[in-house]
Amino acid sequence: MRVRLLHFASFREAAGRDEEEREIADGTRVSELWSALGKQVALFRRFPKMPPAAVNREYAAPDTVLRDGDEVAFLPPVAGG
Amino acid sequence: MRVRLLHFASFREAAGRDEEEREIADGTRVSELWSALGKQVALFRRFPKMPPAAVNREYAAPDTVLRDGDEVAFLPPVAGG
Amino acid sequence: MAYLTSSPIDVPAMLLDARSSDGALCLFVGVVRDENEGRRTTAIQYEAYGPMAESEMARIADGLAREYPAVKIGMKHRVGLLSVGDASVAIAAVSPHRADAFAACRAAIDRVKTTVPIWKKEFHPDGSS
Amino acid sequence: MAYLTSSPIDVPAMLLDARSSDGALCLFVGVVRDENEGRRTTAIQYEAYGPMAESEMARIADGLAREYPAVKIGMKHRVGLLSVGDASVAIAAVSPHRADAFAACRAAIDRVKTTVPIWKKEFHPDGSS
Repeated sequence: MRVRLLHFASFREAAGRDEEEREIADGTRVSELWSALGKQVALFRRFPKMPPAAVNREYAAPDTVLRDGDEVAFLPPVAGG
Repeated sequence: MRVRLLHFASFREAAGRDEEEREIADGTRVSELWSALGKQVALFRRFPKMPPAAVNREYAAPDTVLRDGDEVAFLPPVAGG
Repeated sequence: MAYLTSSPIDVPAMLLDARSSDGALCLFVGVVRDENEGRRTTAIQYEAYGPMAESEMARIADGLAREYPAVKIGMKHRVGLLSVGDASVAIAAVSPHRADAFAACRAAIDRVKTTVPIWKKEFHPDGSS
Repeated sequence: MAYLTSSPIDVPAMLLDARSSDGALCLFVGVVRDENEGRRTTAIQYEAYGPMAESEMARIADGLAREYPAVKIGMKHRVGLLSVGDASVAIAAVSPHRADAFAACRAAIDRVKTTVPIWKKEFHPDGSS
């Protein structure tokens, strides 16, 4: 199955793109997707723990199981205002 | 000696005027002036204790000794804003 | 500075006072409302002991400047006959950071309402006050 | 309601939202300042995860409406490239009384800064960011 992965701010710069489609195994959890990304992008490995994640535009716990077509984003530290 | 006495809001309505000159004895204290006013104006007698007073446009303690030419006001409960 | 005014308070003008180092502005506006303690209000007459009210507001501003040295405060209080929806008081606090902008603005309005010699007289729909 | 805007925030317009029962308005404006953590700033680029930022701000508004039922809240956050002095965020809270206008306004900006997916990139006088 496939998910759509969005990158923002410093994560976008590290990933070198603002979005990508990714093929993942059935039952993949959010935290597992983060670990897989860390194998590709050095910046992501440097995080001592997984940053906040959003699935379909809502905050999602690390153990959330992903579904086909989900929109997923890992969020760099928020600094609005 | 003489002081100038100003009345505001409900105290003005009770006193029936917004200011008056008063002859007082040397050494009169603010609290004594308040007691003297109570003999003339019924509303003032109903206050269980002296309201805040101002002498020359600053808050003044009840035992403040008045001087000739002072501007004195007893202030009804403040309710700005 | 004149803190009292008998003209409408120009509230948007109070937003323009920020310095380039200010990241936070907190504005409080007190507005005449249509009800108080269960009675309808149509208007409020604000009466001040003018010269003392000016000096009390200056004293409040001086005290806040000492307590919140990073904050710049602007204050205006209107006097006269106001209708429902009119601004009676406006306080703007600008600061590099928001915590003391909020704190100074809140302290300012609390003190203004407690110590500045200004009185309200409310008018009701039946003409009483 | 659209909470995000790429145009300048019309802050005075946010003052006009009071109901006749409101006696208090508390407005917070976040402004781009010329310095952060000791470095000069010339501009800030604000980037949002737009649809999620909209829904997070709606969620914050809903939460505040439950916690402060008397308060009516308006919020705007700007995105794009802002200069020093530009308003990046504005929050207006109107209420019959001032205590909950202040509290809801403060809670709103604290939550916006914590949970809404918006990021800043600062630009410095030497062109770095």
